[in-house]
Amino acid sequence: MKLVIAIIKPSRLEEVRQALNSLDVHGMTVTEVKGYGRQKGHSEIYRGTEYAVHFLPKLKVEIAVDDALADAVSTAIRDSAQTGRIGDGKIFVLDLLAVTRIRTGETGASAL
Amino acid sequence: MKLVIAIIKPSRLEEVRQALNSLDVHGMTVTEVKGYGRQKGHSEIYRGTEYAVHFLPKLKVEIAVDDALADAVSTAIRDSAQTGRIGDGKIFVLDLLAVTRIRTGETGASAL
Amino acid sequence: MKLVIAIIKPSRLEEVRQALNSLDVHGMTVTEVKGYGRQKGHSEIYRGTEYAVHFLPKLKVEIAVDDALADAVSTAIRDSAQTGRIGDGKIFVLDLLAVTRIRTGETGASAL
Amino acid sequence: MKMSKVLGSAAIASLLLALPAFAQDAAAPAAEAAAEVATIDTGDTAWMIVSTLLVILMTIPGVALFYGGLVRAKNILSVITQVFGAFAVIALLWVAYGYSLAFSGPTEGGLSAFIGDFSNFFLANVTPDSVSGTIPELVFVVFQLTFACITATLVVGGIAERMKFGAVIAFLAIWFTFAYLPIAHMVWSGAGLFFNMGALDFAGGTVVHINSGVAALVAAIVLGPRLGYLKEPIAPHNLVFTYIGACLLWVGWFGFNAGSALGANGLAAQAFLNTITAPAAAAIAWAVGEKITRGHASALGFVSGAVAGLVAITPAAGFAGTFGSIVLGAVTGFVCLWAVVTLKPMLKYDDSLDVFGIHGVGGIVGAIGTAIVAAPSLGGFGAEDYNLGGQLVTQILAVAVAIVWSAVVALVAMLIVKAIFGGARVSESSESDGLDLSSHGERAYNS
Amino acid sequence: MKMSKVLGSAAIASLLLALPAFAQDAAAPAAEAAAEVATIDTGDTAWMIVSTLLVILMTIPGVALFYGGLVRAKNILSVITQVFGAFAVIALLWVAYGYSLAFSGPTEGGLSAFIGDFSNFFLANVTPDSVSGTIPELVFVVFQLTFACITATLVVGGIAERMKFGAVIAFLAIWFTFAYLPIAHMVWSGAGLFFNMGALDFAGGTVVHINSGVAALVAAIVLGPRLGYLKEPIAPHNLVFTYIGACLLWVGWFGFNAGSALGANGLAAQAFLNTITAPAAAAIAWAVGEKITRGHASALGFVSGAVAGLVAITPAAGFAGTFGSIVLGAVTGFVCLWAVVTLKPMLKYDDSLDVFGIHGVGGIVGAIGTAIVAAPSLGGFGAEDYNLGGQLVTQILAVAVAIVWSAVVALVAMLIVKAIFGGARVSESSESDGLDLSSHGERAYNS
Amino acid sequence: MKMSKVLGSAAIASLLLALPAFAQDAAAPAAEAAAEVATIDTGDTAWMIVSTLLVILMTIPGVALFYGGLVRAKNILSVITQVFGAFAVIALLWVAYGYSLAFSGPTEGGLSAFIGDFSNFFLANVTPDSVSGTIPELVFVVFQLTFACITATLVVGGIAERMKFGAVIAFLAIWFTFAYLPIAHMVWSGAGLFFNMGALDFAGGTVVHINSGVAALVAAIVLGPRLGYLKEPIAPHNLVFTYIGACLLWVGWFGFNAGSALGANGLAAQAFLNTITAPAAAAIAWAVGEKITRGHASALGFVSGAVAGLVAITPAAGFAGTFGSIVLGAVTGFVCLWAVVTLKPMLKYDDSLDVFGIHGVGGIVGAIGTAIVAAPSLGGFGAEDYNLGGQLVTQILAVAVAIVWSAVVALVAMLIVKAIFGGARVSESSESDGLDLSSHGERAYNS
Ligand SMILES: Nc1ncnc2c1ncn2[C@@H]1O[C@H](COP(=O)(O)OP(=O)(O)O)[C@@H](O)[C@H]1O
Ligand SMILES: Nc1ncnc2c1ncn2[C@@H]1O[C@H](COP(=O)(O)OP(=O)(O)O)[C@@H](O)[C@H]1O
Ligand SMILES: Nc1ncnc2c1ncn2[C@@H]1O[C@H](COP(=O)(O)OP(=O)(O)O)[C@@H](O)[C@H]1O
Repeated sequence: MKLVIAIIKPSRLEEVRQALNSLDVHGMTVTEVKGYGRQKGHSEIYRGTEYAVHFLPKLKVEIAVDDALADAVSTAIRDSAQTGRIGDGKIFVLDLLAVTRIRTGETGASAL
Repeated sequence: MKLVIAIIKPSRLEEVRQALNSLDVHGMTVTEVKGYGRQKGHSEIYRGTEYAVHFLPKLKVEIAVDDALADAVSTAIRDSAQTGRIGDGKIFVLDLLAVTRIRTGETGASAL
Repeated sequence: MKLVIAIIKPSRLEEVRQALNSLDVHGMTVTEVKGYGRQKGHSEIYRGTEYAVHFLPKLKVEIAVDDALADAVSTAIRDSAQTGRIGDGKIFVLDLLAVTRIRTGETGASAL
Repeated sequence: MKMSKVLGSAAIASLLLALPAFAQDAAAPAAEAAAEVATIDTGDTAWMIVSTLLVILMTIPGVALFYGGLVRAKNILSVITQVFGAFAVIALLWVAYGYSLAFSGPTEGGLSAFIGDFSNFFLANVTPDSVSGTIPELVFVVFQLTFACITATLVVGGIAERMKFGAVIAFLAIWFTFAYLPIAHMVWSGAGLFFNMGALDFAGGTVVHINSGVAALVAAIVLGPRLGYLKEPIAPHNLVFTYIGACLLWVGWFGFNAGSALGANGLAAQAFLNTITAPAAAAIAWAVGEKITRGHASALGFVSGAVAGLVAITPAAGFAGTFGSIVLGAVTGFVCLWAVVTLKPMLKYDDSLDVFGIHGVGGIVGAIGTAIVAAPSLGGFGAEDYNLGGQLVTQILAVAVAIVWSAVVALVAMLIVKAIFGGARVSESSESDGLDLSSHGERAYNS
Repeated sequence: MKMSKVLGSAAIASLLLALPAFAQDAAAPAAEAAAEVATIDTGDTAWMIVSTLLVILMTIPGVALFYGGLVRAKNILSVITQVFGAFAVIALLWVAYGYSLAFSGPTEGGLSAFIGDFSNFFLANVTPDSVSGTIPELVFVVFQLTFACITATLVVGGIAERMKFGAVIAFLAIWFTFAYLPIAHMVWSGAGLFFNMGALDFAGGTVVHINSGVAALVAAIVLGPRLGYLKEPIAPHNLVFTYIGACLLWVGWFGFNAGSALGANGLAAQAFLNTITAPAAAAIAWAVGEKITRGHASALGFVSGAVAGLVAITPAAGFAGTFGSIVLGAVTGFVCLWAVVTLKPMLKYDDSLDVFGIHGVGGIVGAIGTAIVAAPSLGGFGAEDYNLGGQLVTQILAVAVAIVWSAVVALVAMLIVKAIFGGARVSESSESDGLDLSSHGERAYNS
Repeated sequence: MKMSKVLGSAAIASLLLALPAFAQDAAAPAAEAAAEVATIDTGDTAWMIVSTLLVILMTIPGVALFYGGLVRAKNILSVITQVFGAFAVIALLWVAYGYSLAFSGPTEGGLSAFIGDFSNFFLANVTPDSVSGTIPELVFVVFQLTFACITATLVVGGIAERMKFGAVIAFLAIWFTFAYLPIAHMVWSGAGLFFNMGALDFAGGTVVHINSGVAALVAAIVLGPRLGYLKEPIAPHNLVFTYIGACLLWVGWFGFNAGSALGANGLAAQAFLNTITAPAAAAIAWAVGEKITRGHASALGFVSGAVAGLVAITPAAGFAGTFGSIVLGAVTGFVCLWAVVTLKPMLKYDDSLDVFGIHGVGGIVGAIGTAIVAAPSLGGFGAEDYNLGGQLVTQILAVAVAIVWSAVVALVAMLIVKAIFGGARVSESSESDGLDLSSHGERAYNS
């Protein structure tokens, strides 16, 4: 199995969720993160002191999938998360050795 | 070594922590996440506008362990995090190539 | 490619960011996490009820890098994040199968 | 002029010639003030000074928090800054020419039925020893100042989360000058049109609430809806702030309503009581309505209902009996719930924070309801020869004029502002980044 | 009846026949009011109107924030909505029959020592020109209304985070009718039992604090502890809100205590001063106690101590000298710290927000302490022929009766509510999801 | 003594012999009070009681929130607890010896120009029927108490986020005794140095703002900058709290300024009006300045400007005409913006929350500006024979003395505290963990 990790713009979550649903992927875990990259940050001023803010709000979406689905999922995310503007994010794919569903103890693909 | 990643219900953290302690696993990293899966969300209404909330609060627990311990850890988490109700979460196991303890520079299992 | 995951003290982020910049690594994703380990927590008291707080605020920094850079990155993080005091954190290295830049669809090292 | 000012200041007092019991005491001041040597009553003065600062408390931080909690975290500073900025600007405009245009000028002839003159430009001829009724005229000046300020800030709720900061201030300044001042004059000046029609508006239901509610609606429509409106969730980011704001509105409203008795007396006491009972009934009505239609009585529902009830009782505060105020409140609670939950989605306009649904609709219900609850036959304090039918017509007429006047001015003002600022809205990216960052260079919350 | 009402309203004033110096001025109103042509004093009226709204400020948002900050983020809306809902409901009940049952009725015979009658049902016979002492009777009506409301909302702290919303409101309505009204009548009505026993309760230590503290304790016990109580941490989610609430309580308390002088005079001034010194001393005492026993003086400790001191000085506000108020405050600070930190865990009940520990215990210390600090020999303002021993007995007697009365009514009310609502608690899953979502369909905080 | 007290209490009133129009009414009380049978005016008393609680509202929660929102989340409890603790301690010290040393003592000879005596130790000889002007002396006592308290709490902003809790309280107690009390005596007591020099300070610009601003600066320098100051970002953690605090400061300031008229009259009304116009103008000026220099008008800018304007108008509140107050406010807005944005970085001191930049600098501009705006030729209410040049010299002299006095005392107090507490700062690790946890064992926010 694979663990697909996508860093996306917060405003794209809904699109991504729907794209995955249409692939029959009905599970994911989302984390609020701060991203640093090509996309420039901004600066804030309080009482004259200026702060350069390098990190921008992003969402990290993690989806465990069967090997067979991995590519389809990546593609679906890329299409649904893309705005074409800098800062759209990345998709990382890791190898996933084992999965367990806590409720039932099921393991492997059937646990997804 | 392995990186065990568990998505659990927030209310089970204390149990999981104790279960791991009894395995002599004394380190972990916890992240507040939002989960989407079989478990149904809820809806909120503000001034008549209704919002369907699909994502539910979960905790992500990451534990780096020696290969030998990996299974024991998974089992311990499953037992301690289980409520039997839908939404209990998942356990993912990844392969961990290297570990360093920043303070000392130690690497490998001894860094855990 | 590799995915380098570092758990560091919040106060060291700026140093780590600069150290990585000097390695020409210009991308990373940061998450606020809570850590449990050797470092002792503290206790809080409200109206006489005492709460032992086991988890301490840490930052998780994730950097996807080309294999060639992995060691350099680990070293840079270790040096920049180190305070020598307990609780400095860990560096984990995972194998990264694939990377895609959402904006362009580029894959592999060029997507970093 | 002095004469008309006195009438102006005593406008409400005079209305009370209606009230049998304490008419004398209430009307006395006017006469007295008109006399050569006018003296102040320290008790009345103390209460009116307090009433004035209560209305300020309603505005900053009251209105600011009530609205600020309802927007998303990325826009809260923009909302509370618009409220604060508007307060400061309108306060200075009031001192400069607002008071004069609203309350000065000849008692008849010319435009006197619609607007005053510049005889008190920058408070010329108003000294610390000028007296109005039983209080220093300067107290009347600041009391009325706070009404002008809060009215303008209420409008902010309609255009929240998408308008340029400068454009908001400019729009409010124009609207204040051409809509608020004339309507205030018509209602409260001895020479005013509605005043002489005998329209009843104890504390400003028409001047403040209908007026601001309509302006907010028009501005919201001209501006267009927020990005993602009705597509993605736009949930309130902090209902505790909204709750605090609502409570401060309620507390401050005692200055607003009971203060409109212009003294510390039995009339103020009745207005005070009504300002408890009406919102209490409205809050319960709204909550019950929600419980029935949605299954939950919500925190936001309770406070929204209370505010609606406060709006409705405003014009009736000194005229309604205890029972009448409860009924008026309850009815308003249901009507405003309907306006917000059913009417708005139906018409698809994006009045961000329901200024029209609560202040506009609530104000209309209150203004018309006043004719009913003021009827002595229904326990009200209307005049002995009270004619319910006739009063109803008068009230509806006044309401209609106010609606049209405010709407037209708001429309024109928005067009002017759009021209000046090259569009009244911020850019799409600014809107999605949030106005706090894009318009003010700050974020409200950091670690 | 009128007579008794006047006495009732002048109850406190009368008590002051004790105070040598300003007895005359203070008692005068009563006499005057009894006379045919009663007139109001605008200064006294202004202060009493302000006092009234200050007590409302104490309640919404004061009590709401003080409590709301202490619960978990998932329950804050439920707490502040319970406070808001209770305020609205009790306010209407007060107008409907509360005032009448508390302050009307014959001066003697029948149940007159325990409860009034319905002669002022829905404020019948109370007009804007009715006078009570030196103020409009309607001002007295609303002033007393706020006391009834805040007392009910205080109880919310004991049952927080686990009770059905409807059940909370029903419970409070029943308890208000059968516990608050009789006790208020007994203490403040000219015909009341305690009043005639000569029990001293300047601003309602027994009526408000002992009463609510005991009810909260009983309700909490009947309800049982929150899920995970003493197992998992249940930390306050926002101590800044609690701090704001505490500050508003302190500020509002000036209306509560100094307002109970029923006029703007030297007595009010003494009560005002005591309302600064006692809580200041109590806050320091609590903090010092924490520092000694735990090593840290906490923010929550300071504000909890201040509230305890405010509770304790309430019955003594007009009777204690400056020094006495400081001592009384300091003692209460230590005693309440002990009640919260030691007594509660010992008895294992889950009075969520320590209503009993602070209002109940603080109220008892204050009620009994009043007998001591009022002694002229100790710088107090008790009567010339003041008999400390006798007064102590009277105070303890009154306290005991109030405790039993409130406890019994609370117990019965809870049982009734349980029967009606099929259990007073929400389901376990609703409780762990949080009441905001399960009872009100909202969350307080969104992004 | 009584005589001097009356003069003391009537100090401000007396100053008004300057004001033609209402001199009589204003000064009358003094005379009257001096007479055998002094009586109080209930209207004046009502307003002064309210003014007193308004100044308390400014402090808790006003100052606490204004400051608390500006620090990092890990230090907010420490800041608001320092404010709360200081309030409680100074309140008790005021009652113990503060009032006596500031307002009692012989009218001349000895140290009478600099400090009073102990004749009112623990308010000896001050009874509920003592009268001061037209109000109970106890009201004057508590009104002045609140000035002492807020002045001390303002200093907290300069040393925020790094000082030991006990050290903060000890420092403020010492500074209050040796700097606040003498300067208050010099300015307001009939025997005071500045008072007899004819220095104009209507509501305490010198006593409160210059005094606290200078003390904060000195303390901040002695303490040294916060860890990471100018290296890492130290952003305000909750600007909404800061906004609420600023609004409560503004609202409370009406008690501060208009209350300093010591009665409900035309003078109070003028002071009230000026307390609206000056901060409004200053807020706009600061925002415009930001817009020009940085491209954004910020929320923090608006409220900082308003506070600066409030500071500046404080000494001039009863002397400036409407127009003068607007100009004074606008000028102050620009000057304080410069002080905070340019001066501070230049000098590199870490006055955490700009107490000096806003209260110190604003206070100086106001004190000197008072000489100008009070000129009748410029619409001010100075005496007929007003001599602008002479007054300017007097004001500057008074300011200079105050600055030096406050600075010296603050310096010595810090050194004493350092000695006693083994350093005034917390440990580095405590500072980076945050003072909430390390000094108070709590965190403000939990889930
Ligand atoms: N090397 C990296 N490792 C981990 N996360 C990265 C890396 N590079 C970029 N990211 C994440 O992707 C986000 C977008 O990347 P950025 O370079 O800003 O734009 P783009 O993806 O369009 O090139 C960043 O905010 C960061 O969260
Ligand atoms: N395919 C997946 N990838 C990543 N996380 C998942 C996946 N499926 C479920 N999860 C996580 O596990 C949580 C519980 O899953 P859910 O299907 O709701 O219940 P259960 O685990 O009992 O089947 C989800 O809220 C989500 O956080
Ligand atoms: N086995 C582990 N798995 C995952 N995270 C760990 C593990 N051990 C430690 N950590 C993380 O590293 C942080 C620091 O570890 P700790 O043992 O406290 O100090 P040190 O790294 O100096 O030994 C912890 O707070 C936790 O976030």
